[in-house]
Amino acid sequence: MVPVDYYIALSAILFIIGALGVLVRRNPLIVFMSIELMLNAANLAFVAFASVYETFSGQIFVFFVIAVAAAEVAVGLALIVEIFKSRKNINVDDLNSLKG
Amino acid sequence: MEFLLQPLTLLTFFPILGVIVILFMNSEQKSAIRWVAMVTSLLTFGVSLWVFSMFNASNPDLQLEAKYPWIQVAGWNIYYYLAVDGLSILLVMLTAFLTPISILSTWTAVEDRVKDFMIFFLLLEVGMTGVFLAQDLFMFYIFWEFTLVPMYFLIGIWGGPRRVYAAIKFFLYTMAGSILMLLAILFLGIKTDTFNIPTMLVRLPDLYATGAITAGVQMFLFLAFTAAFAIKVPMWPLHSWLPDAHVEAPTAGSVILAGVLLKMGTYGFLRFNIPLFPNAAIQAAPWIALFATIGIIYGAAVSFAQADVKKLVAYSSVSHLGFVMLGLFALNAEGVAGAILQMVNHGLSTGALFLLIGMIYEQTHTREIKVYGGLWKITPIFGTLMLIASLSSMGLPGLNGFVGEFTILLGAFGSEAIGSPWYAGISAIGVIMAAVYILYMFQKVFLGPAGEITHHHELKDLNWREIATVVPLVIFMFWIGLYPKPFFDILAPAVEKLLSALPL
Amino acid sequence: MHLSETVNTGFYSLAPWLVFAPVIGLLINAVFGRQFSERMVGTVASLASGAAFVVSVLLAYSVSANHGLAVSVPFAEWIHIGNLKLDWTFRVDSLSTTMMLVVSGVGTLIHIYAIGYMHEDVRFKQQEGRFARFFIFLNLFIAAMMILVSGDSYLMLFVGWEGVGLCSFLLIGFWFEMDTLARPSWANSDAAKKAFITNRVGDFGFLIAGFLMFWYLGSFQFDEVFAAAPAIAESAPWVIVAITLFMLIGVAGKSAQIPLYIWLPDAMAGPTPVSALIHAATMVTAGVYLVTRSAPIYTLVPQAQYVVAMVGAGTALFAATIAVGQYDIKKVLAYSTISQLGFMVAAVGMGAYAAGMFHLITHAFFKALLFLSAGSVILGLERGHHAHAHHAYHDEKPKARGKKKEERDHDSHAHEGHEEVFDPGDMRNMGGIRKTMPVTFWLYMIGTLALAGIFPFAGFWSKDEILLDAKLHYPSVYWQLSIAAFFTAFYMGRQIWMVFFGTARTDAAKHAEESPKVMTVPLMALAVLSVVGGALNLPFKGFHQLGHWLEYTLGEIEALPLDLGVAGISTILALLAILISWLLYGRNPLKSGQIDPLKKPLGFVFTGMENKWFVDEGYGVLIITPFKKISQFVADVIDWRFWHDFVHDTVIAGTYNWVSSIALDHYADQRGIDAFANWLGTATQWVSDNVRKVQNGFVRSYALSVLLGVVLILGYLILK
Amino acid sequence: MTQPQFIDFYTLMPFLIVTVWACLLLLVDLFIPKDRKGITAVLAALGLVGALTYSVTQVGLASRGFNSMVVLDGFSTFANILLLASGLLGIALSYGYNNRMGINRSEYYTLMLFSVSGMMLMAQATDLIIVFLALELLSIPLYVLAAISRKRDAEEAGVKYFLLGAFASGFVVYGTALIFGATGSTNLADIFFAASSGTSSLLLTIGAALLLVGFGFKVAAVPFHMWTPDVYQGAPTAVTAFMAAGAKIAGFVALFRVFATAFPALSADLTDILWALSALTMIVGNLSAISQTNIKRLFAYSAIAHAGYILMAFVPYGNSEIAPTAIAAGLFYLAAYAVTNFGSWGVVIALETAEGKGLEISDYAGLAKKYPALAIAMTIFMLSFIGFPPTLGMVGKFYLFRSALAGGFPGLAIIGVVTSLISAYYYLRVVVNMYMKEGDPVVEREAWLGFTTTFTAIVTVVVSLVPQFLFLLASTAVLK
Repeated sequence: MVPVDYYIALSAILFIIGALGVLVRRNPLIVFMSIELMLNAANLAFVAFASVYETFSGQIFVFFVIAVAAAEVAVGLALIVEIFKSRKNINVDDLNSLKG
Repeated sequence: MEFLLQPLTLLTFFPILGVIVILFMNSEQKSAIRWVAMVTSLLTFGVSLWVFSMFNASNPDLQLEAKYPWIQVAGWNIYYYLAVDGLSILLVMLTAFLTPISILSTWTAVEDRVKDFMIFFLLLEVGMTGVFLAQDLFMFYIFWEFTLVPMYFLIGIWGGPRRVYAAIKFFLYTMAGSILMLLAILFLGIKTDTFNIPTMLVRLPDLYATGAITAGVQMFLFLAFTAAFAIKVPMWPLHSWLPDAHVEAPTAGSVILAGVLLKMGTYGFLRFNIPLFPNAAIQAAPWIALFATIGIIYGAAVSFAQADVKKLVAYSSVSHLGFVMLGLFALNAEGVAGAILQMVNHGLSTGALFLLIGMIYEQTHTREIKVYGGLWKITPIFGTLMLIASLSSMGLPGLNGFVGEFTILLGAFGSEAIGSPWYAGISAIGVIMAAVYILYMFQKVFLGPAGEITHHHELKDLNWREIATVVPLVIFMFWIGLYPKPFFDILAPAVEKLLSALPL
Repeated sequence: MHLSETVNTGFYSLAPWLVFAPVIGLLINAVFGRQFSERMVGTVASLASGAAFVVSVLLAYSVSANHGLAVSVPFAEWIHIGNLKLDWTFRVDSLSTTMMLVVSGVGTLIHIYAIGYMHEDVRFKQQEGRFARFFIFLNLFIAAMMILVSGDSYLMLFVGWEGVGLCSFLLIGFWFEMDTLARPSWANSDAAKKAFITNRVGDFGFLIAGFLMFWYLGSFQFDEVFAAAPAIAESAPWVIVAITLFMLIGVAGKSAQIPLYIWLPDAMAGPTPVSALIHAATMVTAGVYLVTRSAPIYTLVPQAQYVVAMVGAGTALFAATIAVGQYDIKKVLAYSTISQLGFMVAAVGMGAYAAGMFHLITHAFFKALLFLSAGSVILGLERGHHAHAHHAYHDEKPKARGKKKEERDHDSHAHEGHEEVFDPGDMRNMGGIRKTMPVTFWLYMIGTLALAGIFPFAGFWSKDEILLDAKLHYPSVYWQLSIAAFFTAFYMGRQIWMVFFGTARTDAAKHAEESPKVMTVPLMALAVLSVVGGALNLPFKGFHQLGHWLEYTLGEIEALPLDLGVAGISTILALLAILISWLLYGRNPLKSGQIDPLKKPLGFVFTGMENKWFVDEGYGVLIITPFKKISQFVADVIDWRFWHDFVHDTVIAGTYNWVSSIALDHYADQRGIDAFANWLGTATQWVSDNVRKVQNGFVRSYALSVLLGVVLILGYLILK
Repeated sequence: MTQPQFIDFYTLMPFLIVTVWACLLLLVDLFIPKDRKGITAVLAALGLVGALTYSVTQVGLASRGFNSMVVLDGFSTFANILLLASGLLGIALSYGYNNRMGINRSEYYTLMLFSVSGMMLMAQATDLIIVFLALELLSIPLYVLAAISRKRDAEEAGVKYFLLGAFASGFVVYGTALIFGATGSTNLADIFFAASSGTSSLLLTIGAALLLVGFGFKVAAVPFHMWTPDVYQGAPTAVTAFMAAGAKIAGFVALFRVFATAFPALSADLTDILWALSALTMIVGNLSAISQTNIKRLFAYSAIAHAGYILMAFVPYGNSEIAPTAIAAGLFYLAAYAVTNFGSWGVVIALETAEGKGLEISDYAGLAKKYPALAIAMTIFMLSFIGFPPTLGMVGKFYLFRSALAGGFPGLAIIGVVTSLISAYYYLRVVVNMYMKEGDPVVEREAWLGFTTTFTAIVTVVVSLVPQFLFLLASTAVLK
């Protein structure tokens, strides 16, 4: 049995990778995927902890997160498509007409 | 709703009725609006006379109390609490008295946005009266801050060329002081579990005695209140907003600013700093006296060097209010009563000076001293009234200024709290200097050969309305100067009571 | 010394009318002055003043009838607060009634005289409307002076004290738009202002004395102060010394002593009746009255008395030297007044109160006479000048005084032949007037002889009494006063020769006309008083009436017999001085345009005398200019540029803007708001650009900010 | 697993009404002709009114539902009423505005209802799962709403909001996971027991901190605030008004519920962080606002600054003596802020033109002369923001600073008053422009807009004079 600490460490690493991905990537799709990575890191932690406490609630949470992430994807992609339609470009760094 | 029928409620909020009427008037009906405002302020003055008739001067306590629970939740014993005593009645009367006079002075001076002007003016009266009547710190703070708003507009909309700058400076400067006071008020409220001033006065001595509020904290609280009031007064060196505000404000604004708003600061010292923090007040007295003395001399010196007659009078306020502060912190009956009377005096004499300056400004649109000269010959009534106001301002016996300044200096000279006659002695030099700048102003404007301005303007002497504006002030100048006994009779019991509570 | 009793019956109850009679007079004239004829205005004013005189007489009678009992007549409570109990109470005793009689008596005569004088004066200056104003001020003065002399406490005295200062200001500046020669100028108003401010300096001393009195002696009321003083003089003598010396500052201000005398010569800018009434007979003697009134406390501190005496003596001598070098007829009299006031102050300083008061009274008579006569001369010259001008240019109206300077200069050029405006007060423009104005001449002679101290005129008796006292107690004062007396006789002689003898040096003098009866009759009354005034206090056994009278109030007064030595020396000195003046000015009368014959022998000394020893210039350099400079500096540099502009607008508001990185470019048009910001210019711009770069619109930087926040929080939690 | 009881539904009734109504509205909308989409707004408002009425009947009642995953108490009722009112005001502002701007999309109001329901759920949640769900339920419609006008700026705002919102959600989820890991439960009460029974650990603390980040993002606390100005500026103004009030209320309510219920034991650590957040937010918000020239950005920074003031009330959340009044102060201020907020955005909407003009502060020049009533209303809002009498803002700040002092945070109170002073400067600039400059502004007169500004102005003044009932409501709302 792999100790739970390992799972947690992995999830933390994933989470940090996700967060850094948000910071460094310019394609909104990839940024979005990085966010998904962060969520999934959390999911991993949930599942790991759920197994430690031998309870379902952690796993249920995971389902919720997945579902919500799906909803987010729907909205997010729609927005990104809109932007792409109007600007022919999907670089987040070009989204800077609002500033100051 | 019983509280609405209380005399002091009526006095405070009566102008609101006028505001409501004016709100529903067409802004083109300027004359009608003026009349409504005038009548409202006169009726308010009538109410103040009614209040005065019910006031018992021999009673040193708060009277005509209107006290109703207002916000009663845990830790918030806030009352709707208006009351008057000997310390405040004169200032209340002064407010009610100066407002119609100021409104009358705007009759032809304000042509632009008359409706707004009158609304703000009447609101200002509400705020000022409330400041002098509120006996609950929360209420006091509301009125205190509220007065800033209409005055801000009065300066900012109807003021001179740099009015916006002056208005913002006035607002921020004054607010800077009051936010510190706000914290002190809250702290007091937490410690005493009330915002009610009389109750607080009962509870505070125990807190001081038991060390629940240490001497150091008391001093901090004192200083926090001082910050608000000293800026308002304004005490040297916090006076920098004053020349801007005065010079830019329209005449009526200057009159009220000098006549009443500055008094709110000195009144604050009297009503709050001294009784609430007695030990700190005694400890601070020499320092306040020092700043007051510097202010007296400094204000007088700076006044003398002004080229703008309104600025000259504005700086003279720094000097005059220095006297008031000196008297207050003499912490003896002569000084304190003199100081309160001097608040009224300054309102009358400086008010009259601003009114008169405004009247000539209306004709010539300049306030530069050097373009004038010889006006007494051209406009004798104007000159005579100005002379009386000037003499009152420089403290000539027989006029009001002397009575106040004399008692103040006398009190300060032998004050135990101040502890040294030097402050009063040096301040007395301020009396000489007052003669220097006032006479300088009077000479350069009214005496001597006809000035350059007379080549460009056909100067007219005052008309009946303008005379009627100033004469009531002049009457009071003589009254207080010749027979101040009734005024001292009003002040004495309350002042004695105030001082008897001090651990001197 | 008697403690006063409170009485309010009989004639005593009239006491308030001392003040109210003139006040009513002035109110009537103030309200109806425009409708009244000049005669009516003058009559009302004179009656008002006369009423005060009548009351004074009645009060004096009452005092006399009650064997000098000092009486307080309470009138009203004034200021009652704390320990301060100030009442407006009239004090009727021999000293105050003496002053009342002098003030209202001389005052009434001068009122009458002024009806005639001002009638012409306002016409010469083409300001006929100002006639009533003059009498209003004059009545106001009488009222204030009455408050001064009748007050029962130092504070009431002070009220009158400042009140007369105001009247002095108003009357000196009566022709405020011109100078003494009626040219548009600031001169008269400057003189008025100077008088008021100088007096205020004195009042400052008085105030401080009052404060000390209140806190150490516990009262302002005369009797209470005097009763408390001896004990304090024992325990804390410095207090009494301080009180008396601070009071001396007040005295120096009001009675024109060194170093505050400088305003009095300038005060001659006022119409001549004013010079006579206020600046010779009454107001300026208030200081003498004050010291006399305070006799019980001055007597306690000989050091202070000595200082007072020295100040008086020094002033007497110093002013007399200046009088020698003056050309203006009124200026000579002004310096003479200062000098004579010096005599009085020296006298009261030495404790010779009766002598001081005696001289005060006789001086009031003869100096008023001299001033009014001088006024008569000046008007005579004016008349002569105008008659002549009218004669020469009969198609022209009398010269317009109000015209613009160039025109008027042109006028005078046309018929005077030189650029100078004709100065009717300049003695060099006179000469030989005794023929054209004989009445005035004789009146003037009487005044001169009285002033010079020639037997048996009033001045002889009063001055000798002072000299005698001085000789007995303060030899140095005696010598100073004797020399001053010599100078007095000399400059008066000089004046007489220059004005009345010789030949007319100008057309105006040649055509001078005598003054009307309304002016000369009061003068005659004064002349009579100047002759017989000495009878008030003859230095013979059984006489000393004034001394005895004042003893009621002041206690035992030394009654000195006539000392023939002193009298002889002073008479010889006076005669000698007149002789010298004749040798210089009488034997060879001055020619038109000739320089003063003293100029050559005395050289720079005379220059000094001519220029008042440059005292005014000294004050200018030492006090006035520095004050102006300092106040300008404080106002401009410290208050405005440093405190207002730099600290407030630059430092406080600037820091505020700097921190908040205001965007200047967007606000270039909104100067009002950004007056706060404008000064910082490009620096702010730079900072603002940089700070705003943080909010750069990039999602990734925003996320970075969030992440930084997370890292900081977690870091804090982990490391804590 | 038990069957749902009536009490479960009763607990959530206002939320359910709004949710169900929103779903129905989606259907009904299909039958509404394109040119009469205004009816949708009216219907949506009706739904909110119904929920509001129901909510009012719940005042003073308490219950739990769904295995203690949601709760009904004074606190949630207070929040519900506030949120429903906000929704109504949001619709009132949107009604004319959308027509003018050409945002004729019927799903607009449905999205608003969903968002309101998410906010309400947030106020009632006592389980982190529900908190998360509610958070997303309120956020996702807002992402869409921000971009709904399909203008360039709006799209940018939508994407930014979305990306950053999702990013913040990531922290919330991860934080929840850690908390779950530390305590074995996501239920707040269980977490509290676990935490106070000595198993407190760094894991729990970090988890709580990550939750704080998520909530901080929603309420726009510094340094999680940077999306705010851009989104507020880019989004349609009516949406901005709605989200400025609603999201803030929901965020704060959840923040408090979660922290006060679950983490009192951590207050020693978290108080410092909250203190710093509050101080930073006040300072940065106010200072940044000064340099703004666009009124929407100005109010965005002002919204950030006010988040700082409200946060002040949450600093002593762990002190059971002080917390009730402090939180009451926070709730009171939230209410005051919401009212003023809608009023001020209402004025902004009135001046905004279809071309997107009228949004600079200088466009307000001369407003007082031409439209005095509007200028007076705006002045009242500005004074309320500054904290000047006689406005709600003043009473609210009085209350807030008092609780900060009573809680032993004089430094925070001082920062509060000093930044209030700074804020006076930029708020006054608006007033200066309206009253003291010459200009010729053009204002759209719309009935509901006029109603909103008038109503909020009157409430701002009148309630400040008789604030007791609001006080009582706020103080009884506090969790026991």
